[in-house]
Amino acid sequence: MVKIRIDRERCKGCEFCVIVCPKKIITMDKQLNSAGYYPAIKIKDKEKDCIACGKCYQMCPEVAIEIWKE
Amino acid sequence: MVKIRIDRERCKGCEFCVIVCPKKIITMDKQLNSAGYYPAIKIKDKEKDCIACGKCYQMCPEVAIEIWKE
Amino acid sequence: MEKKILIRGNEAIGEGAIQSGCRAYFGYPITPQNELTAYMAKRMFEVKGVFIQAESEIAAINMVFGASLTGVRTMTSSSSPGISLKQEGISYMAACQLPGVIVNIQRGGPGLGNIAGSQGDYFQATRGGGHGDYRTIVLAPYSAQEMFDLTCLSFQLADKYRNPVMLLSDGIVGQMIEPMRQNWDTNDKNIEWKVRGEDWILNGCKGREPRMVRSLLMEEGELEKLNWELNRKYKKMEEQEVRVDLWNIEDAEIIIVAYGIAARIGKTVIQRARRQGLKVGMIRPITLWPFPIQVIKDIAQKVKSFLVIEMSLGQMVEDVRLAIEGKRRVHFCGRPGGSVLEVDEILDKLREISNLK
Amino acid sequence: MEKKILIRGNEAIGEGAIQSGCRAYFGYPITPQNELTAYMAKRMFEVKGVFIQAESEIAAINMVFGASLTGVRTMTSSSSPGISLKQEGISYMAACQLPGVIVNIQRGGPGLGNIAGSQGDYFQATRGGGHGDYRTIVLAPYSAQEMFDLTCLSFQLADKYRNPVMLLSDGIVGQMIEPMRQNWDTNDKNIEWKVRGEDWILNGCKGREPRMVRSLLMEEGELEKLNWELNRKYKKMEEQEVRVDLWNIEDAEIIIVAYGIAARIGKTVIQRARRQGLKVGMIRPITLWPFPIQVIKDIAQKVKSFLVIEMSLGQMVEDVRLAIEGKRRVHFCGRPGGSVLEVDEILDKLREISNLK
Amino acid sequence: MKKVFSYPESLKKTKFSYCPGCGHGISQRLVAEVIDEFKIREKTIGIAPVGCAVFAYNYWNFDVTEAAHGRPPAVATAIKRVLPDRIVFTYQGDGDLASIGAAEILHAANRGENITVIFVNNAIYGMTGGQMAPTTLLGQKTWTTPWGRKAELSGYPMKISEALGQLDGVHYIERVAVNNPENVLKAKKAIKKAFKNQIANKGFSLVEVLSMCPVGWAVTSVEALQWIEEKLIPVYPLGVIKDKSKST
Amino acid sequence: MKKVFSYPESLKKTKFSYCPGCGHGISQRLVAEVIDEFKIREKTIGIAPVGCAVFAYNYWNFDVTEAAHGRPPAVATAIKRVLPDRIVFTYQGDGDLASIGAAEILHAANRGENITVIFVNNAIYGMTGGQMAPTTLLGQKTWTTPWGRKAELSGYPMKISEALGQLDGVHYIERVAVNNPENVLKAKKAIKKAFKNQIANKGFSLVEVLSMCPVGWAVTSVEALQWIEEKLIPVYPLGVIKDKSKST
Amino acid sequence: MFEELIISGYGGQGIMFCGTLLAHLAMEEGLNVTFFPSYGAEMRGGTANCRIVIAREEIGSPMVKNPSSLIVFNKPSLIKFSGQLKEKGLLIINSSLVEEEIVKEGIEVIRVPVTQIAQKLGNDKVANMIALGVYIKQKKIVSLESAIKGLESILLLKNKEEKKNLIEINREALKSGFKYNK
Amino acid sequence: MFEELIISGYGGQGIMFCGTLLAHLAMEEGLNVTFFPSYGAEMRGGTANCRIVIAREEIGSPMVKNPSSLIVFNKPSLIKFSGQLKEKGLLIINSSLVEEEIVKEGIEVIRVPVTQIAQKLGNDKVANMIALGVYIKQKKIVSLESAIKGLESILLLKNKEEKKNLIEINREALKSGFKYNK
Ligand SMILES: Cc1ncc(C[n+]2csc(CCOP(=O)(O)OP(=O)(O)O)c2C)c(N)n1
Ligand SMILES: Cc1ncc(C[n+]2csc(CCOP(=O)(O)OP(=O)(O)O)c2C)c(N)n1
Ligand code: SF4
Ligand code: SF4
Ligand code: SF4
Ligand code: SF4
Repeated sequence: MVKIRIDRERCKGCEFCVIVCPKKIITMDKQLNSAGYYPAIKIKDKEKDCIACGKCYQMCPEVAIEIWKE
Repeated sequence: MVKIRIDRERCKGCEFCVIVCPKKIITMDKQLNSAGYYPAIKIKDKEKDCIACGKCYQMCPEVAIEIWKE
Repeated sequence: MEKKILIRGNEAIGEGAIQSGCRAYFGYPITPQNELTAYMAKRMFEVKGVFIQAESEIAAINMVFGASLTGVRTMTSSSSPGISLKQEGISYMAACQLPGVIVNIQRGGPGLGNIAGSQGDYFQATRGGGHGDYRTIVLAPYSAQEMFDLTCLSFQLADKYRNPVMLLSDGIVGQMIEPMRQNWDTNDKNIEWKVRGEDWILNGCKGREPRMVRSLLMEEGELEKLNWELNRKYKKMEEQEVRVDLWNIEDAEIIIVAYGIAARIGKTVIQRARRQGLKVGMIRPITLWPFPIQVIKDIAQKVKSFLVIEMSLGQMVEDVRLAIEGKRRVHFCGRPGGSVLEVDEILDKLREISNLK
Repeated sequence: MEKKILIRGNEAIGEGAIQSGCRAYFGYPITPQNELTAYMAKRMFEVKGVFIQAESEIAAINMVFGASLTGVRTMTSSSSPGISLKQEGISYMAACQLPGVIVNIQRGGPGLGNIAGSQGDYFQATRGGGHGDYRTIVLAPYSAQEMFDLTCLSFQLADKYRNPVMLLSDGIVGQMIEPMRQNWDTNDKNIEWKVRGEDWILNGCKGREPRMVRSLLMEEGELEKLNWELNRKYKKMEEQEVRVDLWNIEDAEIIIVAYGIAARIGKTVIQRARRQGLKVGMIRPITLWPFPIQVIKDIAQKVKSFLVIEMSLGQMVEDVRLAIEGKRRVHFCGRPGGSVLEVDEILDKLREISNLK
Repeated sequence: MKKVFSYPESLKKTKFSYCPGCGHGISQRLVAEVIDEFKIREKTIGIAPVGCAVFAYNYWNFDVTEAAHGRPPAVATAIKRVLPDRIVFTYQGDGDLASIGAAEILHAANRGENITVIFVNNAIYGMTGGQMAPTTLLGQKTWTTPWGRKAELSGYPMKISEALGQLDGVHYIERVAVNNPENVLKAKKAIKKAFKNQIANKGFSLVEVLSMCPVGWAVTSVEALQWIEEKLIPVYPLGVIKDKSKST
Repeated sequence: MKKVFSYPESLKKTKFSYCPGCGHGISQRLVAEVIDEFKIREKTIGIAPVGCAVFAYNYWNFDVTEAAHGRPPAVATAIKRVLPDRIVFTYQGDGDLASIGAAEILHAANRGENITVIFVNNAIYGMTGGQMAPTTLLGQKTWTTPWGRKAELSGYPMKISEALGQLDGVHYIERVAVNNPENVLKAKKAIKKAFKNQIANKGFSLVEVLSMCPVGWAVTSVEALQWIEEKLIPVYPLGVIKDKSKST
Repeated sequence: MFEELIISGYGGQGIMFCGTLLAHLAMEEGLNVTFFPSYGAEMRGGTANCRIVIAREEIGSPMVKNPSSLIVFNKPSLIKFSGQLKEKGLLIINSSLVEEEIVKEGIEVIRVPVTQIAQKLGNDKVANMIALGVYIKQKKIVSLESAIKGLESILLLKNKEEKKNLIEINREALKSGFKYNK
Repeated sequence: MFEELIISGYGGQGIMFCGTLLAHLAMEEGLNVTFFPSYGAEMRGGTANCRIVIAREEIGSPMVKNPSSLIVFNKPSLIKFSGQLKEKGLLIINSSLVEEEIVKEGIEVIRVPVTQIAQKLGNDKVANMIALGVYIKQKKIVSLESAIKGLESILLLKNKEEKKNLIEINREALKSGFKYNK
């Protein structure tokens, strides 16, 4: 099992994680965070597809993503 | 016929002209010039051997040599 | 009604340069003067002048040196750290008697500091941050209008004296947008400009003896001679080029001395102080060098005391003290590091001063 | 008898640095300070210190910045044009509160000038040729002995205040050879030196929190805070570090004020003047900044007038005027461009002054 | 559960101040990871440039200083010479390294200083708002090339890494990019090598990182990734430019 | 009789102030001859460096200025841009060009400025009395390398021409020497080409001249000629380093 | 008349355009005006704000410390500036992004959901014009007609070949701000 | 005692060594001394000269303008400096290179063919030591023995593994100068 965490307040909404995720687990929120950005969020129920490839982590300029694995 | 002129007062006695002259026409004087150098001079009676190759001219850092040709 | 346009201080400098016939600009990006460099990139292209983003401030000032040699009006601009790097070049220009305009949009220092407006480079500008006994004329605009006008004046004085001229402003006046009179022909083709100094410029020795422009003067007494010649020139500037703005002087008991942005803050202070019954006036040096020594001396006869306000720890105040020679008290109120002088703080100080015997 | 050695001024500085534990020197050749750079090349190798002939004066001052960060005593040296290039770096060091010694063996300016001794960089040294409100302590040696002694003092003061210190000398004192006391152990291994400032240096964060050394202070008020902190430090220097040499003051009616080489010439002048019955004494500022304001003020009470002599067009004379505040006449006699002040000329001036009412 | 991708120890928790999509965050994380992996955090001294990355001292969790614009190589040289057993690196933008600091990098390289240089080439001056850098592409519009960079007026995209490669003092130079996960991993490998060289006293190593500046290029973050692929890499081909370990 | 080798018009009659056996006199004569031959004396502007050649304005019989140490390329750039129909060249020593002025030469080259650069490499700082230059050989004793240049401490003899050759703005670079009559003639040819390129608007051309400094090397004048042959040329091989006219 | 205004919000919310337009309008009315922009420490993102002084008399300092009016587009701006507002000052709040209720006493507060209104108009970038409309109506510095004329001329100047609909939507935004009934 | 001396000649004639040696001797005698070198505008060649002040009292300026003694090794030096010599001053001329007869009145002139004497000793580089010998004898600043001791110690210091014969020939030169009968 894999778990990913996106830090909503660190995220600046660049969408890199969204486009590099091979499993399309991530999308952009419609609500601003407190810094004024629309942050990335996990798509509900999609997290289970995550293969922990780490691509989102590698591309995130804000180091806003962390990944756990069983 | 070839004529060469060495400007005694420009010369600083580096001896370049002496060593590059294929005809050994030039030598160094034993008298200082007014700047305190022993200047190059033509060896008496040797000037007639000059072939105007210009090597002394090319090597003279003081542009102290000029050459005439018939 | 005159046509007015809304313009940023930095851009007003740029247009002033273009209208003065400046046709060679060399700069290197640095905040808070970037709009000026960008403006010149655009405008120089339009007027077919030379624009180069130099590899550094040092290259830029030496390009100004080169361009000036050819007789074209030329300028560079930067902000504090970049101006420090230009000091050697400015000293060379002064030595070679080359005209040219150097713009310093001061920011907070020392070091990298910050990008807010500041007045910490007064000493550097007026005392020659470079080596040797030289002087540059230093002009201090305090509005968009003056950014334009004094730029034009800078070019005139640079040419008149064959000397570098520094336009010393700061991040606030540079960034601020204000209305300005547009009293020039907006058709670039009509801007007149010509090469100056036909008797000293280097442009190839056709029809004349070859010339040299240099500052290495190793023969005995040669360099001394140049220095005395420069000295005479500087004396002439001191006699002829002092410019100052007086405000509410007539009945004043306390005189604020301030330049640039501090003078604007000073005006607000005076407006309020007068409402509170304090008779305050202002001397605003427009030329920081030559400094309006005589004006200050004369006014000192008639007033009680002086308050110098600067956005620094106190630099111009020395010149005021030198002018007044102990005859009146000279107070000081300053804030360093790009923090803005507070109107209230100065008002307090004024009240305190006016209560002094 | 003490052991004396014959030493060139420039080399005395070098040995002073070595004896002070300086273990990192960065320089770039320029006349008339080359013997110092060469001396350091040799001595640093012997004492296993760091010597780098930097690619430029700019690189050199930034290497000093880097070395200072590690806690080692460090120095750079140059002459006027090269010192102009270091101004940005000096401002950075002042902002980051980094100790370090900068030697300026002044030559004739402005521009490339000549390689004779001169005093044209006084303003640059004392007013901060770099940007922002900073100060460097400036020491002015006038003999080989002082080249050594004041170098040692420079390192002490730099450390004490975490501030750059400038040793301001000139081509004559730098090139001159004189006897000097050799009162140190000549076995290099015995020279003690240690890393300073364990609480601020960067040497890896082992066993402590990571540190940062920086001068970009963009948060509101942050830079202002630094500036006030620096200001307090500078005030302390003004209170504690003034050094001055008085000579023949007791019965003097005219006081010569001079530093460095001009003070030596002044001594010859005074020797001769006294033979002619003129009561002349001398104030020789050893610290040019902080300037001996109070000493001058006090002596001004007792004497008729002052004569400032400088190998420049008059720079220190402003500080003397600032100190005296119009209470006594301050005369000036100077020669710019690396030409040496004439004893006779000064004597004439003294006679003229003493005849004034 | 075990963290497989986690925030490196050598990064403080402070948020970056970079624009959305900026490549600096990725490069600085890679440096932090490499330092973690070599366990050299406590003996590393980083030198931040003047440029967007100037705030690096707020992010890296080890000793960091900030050098005057263009001078990090001089500062690094001095630190490394005085403390040869510490790990010293500079992190510089293209304006800092290739423009104002060209002399300093050239000479640190030529002296073969045993330091590591991370050279972030984003083909623009980010911090000052988007002026031409020496590495700006032909035709690229910037604040100081309003009609696009023209070679006749502003010269050519500068291949400083290739130029440095000619100097005998240089041990290793490689050009990488951070525009996709694969390239990021290669970038990390190169950075790792550049630090390893220093640890092994091999001398001067430099990694040029092609990096996104969406704001300076006036494109969206995602477009910036493509921009690197389609515009930047063709002019600045990726790969090893010099490696003394491999020659011979 | 006809003068076959005579004092060029572009040289004033002033005596050089160089040391006996110094190569500067030869190079400056070659420049003068080339300018005579192209008949461009009246439209040429020369830029002297800070270095032994600073006094060039006393020797050349055309407009000459002297730039601050290392900055001739910046000065030349501005002059040429303002007066594109004049002939503008710099004459620089190795300290001036390769050390303090490294950034300026790199950028003038990268911009492809249409100027000519005569780069006199004598592997030493002559004017200041004989300190190490970037081009000083390993083992060479100078005032600042009293035990000979060591690579670990002072880096390597700098191949700046090769480095410049990597830049797209550069049209032509050749290395020549003036240590024997044959080489002098080749040097002249290269200098001629470098000026011809400018006349033809080809862009940046540089000729590196290996040149004697007997005093700085502490050898006799005649030994200096051999020193070039035996020591300098092996490290700095003669020949064309880049020529855009020939590539393609 | 002596008006001192601060406009503040996120970078990208059109703060600066809003301010320069106002300065332009004031100038066209023959008033003295200064505009001073300020960006946060960060390059982009973070807060941006500008200070505008409008007066009949000569303007001294452009550095507004205690504004007579304040327009805030986000929460951090409200927190930062509301305390500095003069007594009886005017505070315009973008209520789409700022929920806070508590603001100091003795000032006039107008809450307008400018972002929402702008989104309805089809582009949330024009929220700035809506706020400006509200402000202009309150302060009566310039008539709606002059404001629209000024807006158009500035947009034309800035974007020579700008699509008409940009002008259109900005104009509409300005109008709806002007007409907004609190 | 207050002696001000200028030594002048071509670069390469050992002017500076001559001067520093004298300074050293004076120091060893417990006197105050300054030595100031000056090279011409040119790097090498041209003239070189140095100024030495020797005194019991503290020395102010090291910049001798009107020397009490002058040693000239070539003609340009004679032309340049002889006019500055003090009344009753001492002038030592290298008569091997300087033919001039006319020098100003009221001074003591000693002509010594130092270059010739040196050549006879086998090395014209020691002409400087011969002149120094003449000078020392005249001025009695130091005894010949001390001078020789000083010379040896300095040469040893400078050239650690210097061949003996260099010291030898310099010593002989100094001696023959000292013993020279005008
Ligand atoms: C001496 C000096 N000149 C100029 C500046 C202004 N400045 C700050 S950052 C910068 C350039 C930044 O560009 P780059 O190095 O490419 O880094 P980026 O911001 O793109 O990461 C400049 C010119 C300065 N601070 N100091
Ligand atoms: C800013 C500055 N730094 C240093 C100097 C001193 N200086 C004069 S010439 C020179 C170097 C000369 O060497 P090079 O360029 O190789 O020319 P060469 O004399 O050998 O022909 C230096 C360092 C100076 N005049 N200005
Ligand atoms: S890559 Fe990072 S910053 Fe970008 S959208 Fe994803 S989580 Fe946010
Ligand atoms: S080459 Fe010239 S300077 Fe040298 S010895 Fe011959 S004439 Fe004299
Ligand atoms: S301007 Fe460019 S380099 Fe700077 S933080 Fe923004 S995206 Fe990054
Ligand atoms: S020092 Fe060298 S380069 Fe300079 S003039 Fe003498 S020989 Fe020529």
